[in-house]
Amino acid sequence: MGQITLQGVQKSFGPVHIIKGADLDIADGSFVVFVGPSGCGKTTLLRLIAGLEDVTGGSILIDGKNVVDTPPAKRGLSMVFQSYALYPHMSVRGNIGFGLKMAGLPKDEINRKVEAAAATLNLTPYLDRKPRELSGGQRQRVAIGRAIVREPKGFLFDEPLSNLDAALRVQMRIEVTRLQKQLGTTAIYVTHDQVEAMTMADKIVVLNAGKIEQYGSPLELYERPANLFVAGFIGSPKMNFVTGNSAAQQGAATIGVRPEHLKIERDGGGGWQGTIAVAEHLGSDTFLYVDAGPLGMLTARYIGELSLHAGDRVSLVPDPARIHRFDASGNAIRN
Amino acid sequence: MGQITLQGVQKSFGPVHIIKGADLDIADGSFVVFVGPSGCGKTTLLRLIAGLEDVTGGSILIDGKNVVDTPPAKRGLSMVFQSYALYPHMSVRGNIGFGLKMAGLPKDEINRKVEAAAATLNLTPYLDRKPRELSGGQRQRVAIGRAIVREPKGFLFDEPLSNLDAALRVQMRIEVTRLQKQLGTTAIYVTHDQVEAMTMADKIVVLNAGKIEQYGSPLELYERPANLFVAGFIGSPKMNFVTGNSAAQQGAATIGVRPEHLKIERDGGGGWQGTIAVAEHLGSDTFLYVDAGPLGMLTARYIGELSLHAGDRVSLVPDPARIHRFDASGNAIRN
Amino acid sequence: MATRQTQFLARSLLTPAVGLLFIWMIVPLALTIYFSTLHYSLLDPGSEAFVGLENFRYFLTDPAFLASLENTLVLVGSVLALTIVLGIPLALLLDQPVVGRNFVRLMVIAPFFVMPTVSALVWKNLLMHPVSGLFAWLAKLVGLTPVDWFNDVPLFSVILIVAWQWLPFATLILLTALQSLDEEQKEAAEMDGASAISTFIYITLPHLARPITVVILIETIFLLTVFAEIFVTTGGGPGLQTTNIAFLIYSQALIQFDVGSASAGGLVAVVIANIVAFFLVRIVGRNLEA
Amino acid sequence: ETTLTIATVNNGDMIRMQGLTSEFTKANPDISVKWVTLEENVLRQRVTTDIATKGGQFDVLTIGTYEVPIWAKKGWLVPLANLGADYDVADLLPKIRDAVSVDGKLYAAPFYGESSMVMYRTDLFDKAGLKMPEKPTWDFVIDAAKKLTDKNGGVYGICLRGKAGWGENMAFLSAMANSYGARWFDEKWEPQFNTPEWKTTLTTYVNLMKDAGPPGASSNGFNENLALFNAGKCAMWIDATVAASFVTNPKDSKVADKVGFALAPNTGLGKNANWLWAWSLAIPAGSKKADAAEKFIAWATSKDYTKLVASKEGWANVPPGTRTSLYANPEYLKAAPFAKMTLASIDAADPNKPTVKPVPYVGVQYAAIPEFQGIGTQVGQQFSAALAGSMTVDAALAAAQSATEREMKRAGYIK
Amino acid sequence: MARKSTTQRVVVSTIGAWFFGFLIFFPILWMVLASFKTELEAFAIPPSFLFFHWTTENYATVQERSDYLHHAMNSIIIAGGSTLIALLIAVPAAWSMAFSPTKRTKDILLWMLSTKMMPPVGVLVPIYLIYKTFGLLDSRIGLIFILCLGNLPIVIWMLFTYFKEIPRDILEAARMDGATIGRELIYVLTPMAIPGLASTMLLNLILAWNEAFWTLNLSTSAAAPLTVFIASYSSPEGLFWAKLSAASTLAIAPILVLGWFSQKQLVRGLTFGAVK
Ligand SMILES: Nc1ncnc2c1ncn2[C@@H]1O[C@H](COP(=O)(O)OP(=O)(O)OP(=O)(O)O)[C@@H](O)[C@H]1O
Ligand SMILES: Nc1ncnc2c1ncn2[C@@H]1O[C@H](COP(=O)(O)OP(=O)(O)OP(=O)(O)O)[C@@H](O)[C@H]1O
Ligand SMILES: [Mg+2]
Ligand SMILES: [Mg+2]
Repeated sequence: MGQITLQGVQKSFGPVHIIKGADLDIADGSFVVFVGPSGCGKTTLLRLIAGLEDVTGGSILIDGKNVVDTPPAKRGLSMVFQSYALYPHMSVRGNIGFGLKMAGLPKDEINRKVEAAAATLNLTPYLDRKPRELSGGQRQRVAIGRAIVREPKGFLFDEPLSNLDAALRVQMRIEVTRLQKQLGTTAIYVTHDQVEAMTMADKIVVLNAGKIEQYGSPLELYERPANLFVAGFIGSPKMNFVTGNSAAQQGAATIGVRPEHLKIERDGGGGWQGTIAVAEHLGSDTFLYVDAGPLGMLTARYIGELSLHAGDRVSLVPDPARIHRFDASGNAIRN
Repeated sequence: MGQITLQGVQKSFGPVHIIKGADLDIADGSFVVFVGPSGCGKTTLLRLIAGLEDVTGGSILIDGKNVVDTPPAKRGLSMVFQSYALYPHMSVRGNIGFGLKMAGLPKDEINRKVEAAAATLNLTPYLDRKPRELSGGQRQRVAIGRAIVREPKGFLFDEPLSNLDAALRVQMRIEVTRLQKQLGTTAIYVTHDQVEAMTMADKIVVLNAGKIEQYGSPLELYERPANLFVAGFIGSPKMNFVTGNSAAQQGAATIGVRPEHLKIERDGGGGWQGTIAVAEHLGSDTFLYVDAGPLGMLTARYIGELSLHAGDRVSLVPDPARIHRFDASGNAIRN
Repeated sequence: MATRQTQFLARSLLTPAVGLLFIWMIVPLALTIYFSTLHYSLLDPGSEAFVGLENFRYFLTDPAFLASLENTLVLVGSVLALTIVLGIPLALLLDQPVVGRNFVRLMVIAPFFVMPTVSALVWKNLLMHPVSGLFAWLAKLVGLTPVDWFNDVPLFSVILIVAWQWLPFATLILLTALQSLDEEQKEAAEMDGASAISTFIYITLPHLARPITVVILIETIFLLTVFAEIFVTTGGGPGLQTTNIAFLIYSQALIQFDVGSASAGGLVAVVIANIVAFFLVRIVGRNLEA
Repeated sequence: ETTLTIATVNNGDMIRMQGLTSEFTKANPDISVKWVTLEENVLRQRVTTDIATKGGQFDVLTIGTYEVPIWAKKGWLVPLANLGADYDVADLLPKIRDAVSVDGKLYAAPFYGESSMVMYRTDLFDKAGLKMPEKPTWDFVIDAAKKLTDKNGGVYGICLRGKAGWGENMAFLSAMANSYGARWFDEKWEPQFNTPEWKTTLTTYVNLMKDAGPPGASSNGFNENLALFNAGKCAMWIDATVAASFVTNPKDSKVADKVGFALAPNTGLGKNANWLWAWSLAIPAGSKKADAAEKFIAWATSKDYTKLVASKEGWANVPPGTRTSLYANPEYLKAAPFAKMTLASIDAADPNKPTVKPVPYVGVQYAAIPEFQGIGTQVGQQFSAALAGSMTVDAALAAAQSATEREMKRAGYIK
Repeated sequence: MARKSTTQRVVVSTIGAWFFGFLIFFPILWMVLASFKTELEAFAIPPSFLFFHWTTENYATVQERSDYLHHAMNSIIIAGGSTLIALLIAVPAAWSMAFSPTKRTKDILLWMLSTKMMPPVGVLVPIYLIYKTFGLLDSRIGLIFILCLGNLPIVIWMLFTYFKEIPRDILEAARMDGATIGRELIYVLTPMAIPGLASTMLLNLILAWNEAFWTLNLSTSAAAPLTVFIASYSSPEGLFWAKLSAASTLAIAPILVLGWFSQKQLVRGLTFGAVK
């Protein structure tokens, strides 16, 4: 149960093509994360899989069965909406338990399950409140609770942790993964958080403007991005791209080096010279935004505190083993 | 213009005390970030400052004038709502331009400003859409646009970037800061993102259950957390806390070491011994969750790829200069 | 956006309503069309004869027809304007925190509870009568000559009564619609520096656009057939000043029990109502979409 | 058991009858009675629809003198031949009996009858030193009305119907026109509003009301005038004779003991402005309960019923205007000061010869043809406009004439 | 979530609301007062407001003359029944048009309304004949049927507007939770649309309650509702204002009670906090 396949799925809103032919094979029980820029079609794709929208073309298979004509309620998926979409007239308890009630579970079992879910989500004190009396993060957790309390074939999560604080987010991240593994449920998860994407995913789908740019494991994407877009999108801060001479030397139209693979040396060394434009001190890390003249702005990341400041001159030395090469059309050049 | 002071501000919803006496002094033109766990009262505090809720007690001063009886429209602040609160019947253009229209600006000037803001926010193609035709992130950007297009005394941002992808988020972060500095506008900014908090803030307010735990610059909070709560809340992954013997040796009830200040050595060295329970490989970083027996779970962070896996035994050596000490009541012990 | 399944389901859920209304429309309509071509007096059954369009010619060439058409439009237009213009502020007022709100609301809705004939009688005799009405007494109390309502301003008087009856309808629909206005939108507008009036114009009013449309269309349908109020107060007079289409059909056809011309008149009224509705929809109809 | 459904108008006398039904059912235990009491216009519409479509909803109908001849000719009514030995048809007032008979057969039993007369305030007349003659002329009435008018004091010389409607202002105006020698139609059914008689009538009426009438007259009907008169606002009121019992009832009237009565005015041409009307009970053809229905009708319009009412409610409240014997009853004459004048008024109206000049129709204040209701309403509207001053008398008459011609042509009376 | 309103504001709006409420209500109050006066007093000038001889004589007369309870019961059954059936048909139809609109939705809506454009007088005879044929004259079912159909377009229209304001996401969430359409309507849509449903129900109940053409023409006595009751009190010969007032007061009493209760369903901000 829970194998999801997309075959040439397309979606347009009137004249606007939002999803331009998506092919994807999600193994039963795996955890797939969708990432991509805002507005690229992640939510739309999720809604297509859920059955809340009709595909304009292509087919969606769940466990080998084409479900494009199956209503959402019959697809056996549960979903966390990006907009929460809580039932305003029901208490937190009612919201979380609604799906179970619909499935016809006995009252006390519903209660038991709801309370267990609420405990996991730190929602126990709010069980009898209405959504309008909750904070943003609490609402979001109710939306999560509603999805996880059932035991569906698949979870669809649309940015479920975006309104939670770091500590809770880590905790929820672990809870969701644990639950997913334990139930063996297939999960599709949309997030903007790089850490979430990298840590939770078995596989990541990188979407861009309605097209799937790459589908692979997190490390694959980090280490072997298929093209400029993926290279730039995965990793934060963003990979530095350099064209021109330095790239040509490597036999590429563009080369990319991640900020963490730039060694920072006080001025005078080899590598790329530049002036620090901004230095961000996070405590654990220091980000330097270096104006490297003709090369443009370069970002470098240093682990720990580095007492360099705007205006200082530095030289950045790329780790030769970590240089990514791209051809003129933006595709990666593999040796 | 734009100096905001809170004096003993309190707020209850019926019998529930949400804000329990907040004192705060926000200098004109500074950028203050509110952080705290979900449901701690950040939004409520923002709404109190905005004038959308009445204080239960205390006073709020803007430029020295008590404004508790001033209606929101007269306080000269602009706000990004956590729930966006876009005008559903207006186009993106209308939404962003509404404040300017209210201020009586001429049409072409409004258009100019709106288009400039939309360009900044990558919203230009959507200017004539209605909110319901936008993706989550696009809606959020419209909400930001609405706030920044005016030139208010102060900005109030409630998790304005939570639905944006990393790249856009970095870009927006820079834009917002640039704008704020350029206009010299005071800004209060709620976020759950540690990077945002650390990089954008002049000062950070750490809220917990309606109380201000600490108010200081980002590095101050990172390096000299006032208590266990702040120590645990600031920094990701979370600081490791160790009690018992190791703490007593340092003359403290609890000691804390951040994951990035634990040196990872193959088994056999000094420090704390343990078995890796989970190893998260982000590419740029590796997080190790180490089961250190009586010390509990410890988190360590390694910069770059480290080929250690679950089950491997490691030893973690804390950087002695980076150990935080806390007394029994949780307050930091300063030497 | 809907999917095919929901669309299919939606169609099937719509079917009973559409089907019933279709039958409800088509059967009487067919009969009416049939009768409209007959000479058919209820007082002379058995004498039915096909007369073609004679009934229509007769109805349309009535000198009272144009006057009553005008009166109908004036009546509908004025009552619509009055109920909307007064209904909106009233709905807003009732939406405020008011001590004893339930009671006030009930008072405002109450006129709708009273049967049209009764309210017309009450207004005509207890309130507006120039000799023994309360208004006349009040006018004399402050030294004014009492208005001779049904003599000097007969149509206006009828409009006043009808508007009073329909004001609750508009108010209640608008009040209910106000309930679904998101508080945060108003807050956002306030943060944007909008005054109460601007908030009303730019946030509340657009939100009310659709309910206002509904009020206009539904009221129009009822107002086109206002009859009892006229019959009770003025009997369509003086002259033709308060004769509207509905009264004309009634007086020419039902008092006379001429089914043929009643049917023709009815069909003419349907055409007029459709024309009115067509223009209304041109004006306000886009609020119905999306 | 037979259940009779009786449709009736909601006038006081009918309601009283409804209250006394138990007496009837006591005497006829196999019959029960259901009442449908409706306001006049609704009743007419309701009953007509039912009888014309043979709906069969009613067993006894209350109809007026207007409907009886029309419906009887259509064969919609059962002739009342078995009212019983002691019913005494001959005792019915001849004018009334004529009005509910067709070709000598009784098609409805009159329940109460009325004409019109002048009711006036004796106190005001005395004060002004005027004396109302028994048979006043219009000249006297007009003159008196002007003299008695005191607009500041809230007293108006005369109150007359003005509200548009064939049973409202047209009832009065037709009767008044008759006394001025006018008629609705000539022998060839040509409408007569272009004649000088009508012009005089309407001019007189409008001028009189302008000088001596209350404000708002154009929307005053019977009830409004009754209220005004009872409140002491009118010095004279010309209207239905049944009003007499109301204006002399101290419970309803402030002026109960100051009312005098006179015949409706005339102009010396031989006709008074008296109309004639009777609410009567009839049985629709096809009723399966005709026998029981006739029994009921016989009971309700009998002399015994009159006695029954008298014994329960007093003589003043018995249904007036149907039986000669009532007007010979000294008890009644004592209790009802208006009795004599009522009888005289009824006698003065002749539905078969209502006008000075000959006419092709029967009916005093109406023409008993089906088209009259519609025509009457339209003409009534024109005349109320003349009264309201929104139209000249000439224009109103011209409009009335053309409207009537139009209708009569359509109905095939004239080419 | 809103700010607490200042006392001053409450006072101002309270005074305003009561003033206008009273103004609008006055004719009815005047009517109710008249029902406790004698016929003569009802017409007296100067009018008496409170200090007149209060009497319940009119009510006694009314009760004696007609079977109020019988008519009231018929009204409740007919108005209530037709409104409920109309709602049952209209809720799915309005749902369908609000949440699954097509290009023709607007046309269908207008067409529905156009079925109400036929003036009843024009179709009285055909309907009467049909009713006679099917034995529906003077039956409650017959009246329920005709009032239900008459009000159906209105009910659908009103519900349509209210449904339109409900965020579609929430219904979709119910669908994802495995709710069938029926349950989605019952558990999610209906509770959220309570204010709209309440006012729709109230308004249509009143329309049915006061509908005086069909009820008068198609009923005789067994099924006769309060409109028939009222029709026996307006404009007889003689003074009748006080009695008519009493009868009308009785006729609106049940619906007034209903109005009071449906009031409470008009609560604010039901969808607040549900979506962002
Ligand atoms: N109307 C209300 N009635 C009762 N409690 C409320 C109400 N509104 C908010 N609360 C409670 O107040 C607390 C603070 O809410 P607030 O929205 O300020 O939190 P927050 O810090 O913004 O959280 P988040 O990060 O999740 O948005 C929460 O626990 C919430 O449940
Ligand atoms: N009803 C609609 N009509 C037209 N365009 C739409 C509609 N709904 C969404 N879109 C457009 O489709 C695109 C994809 O939207 P979608 O919500 O799938 O984005 P997303 O990837 O989820 O973005 P985000 O991360 O911002 O939530 C967006 O550009 C959006 O503007
Ligand atoms: Mg999205
Ligand atoms: Mg919040």
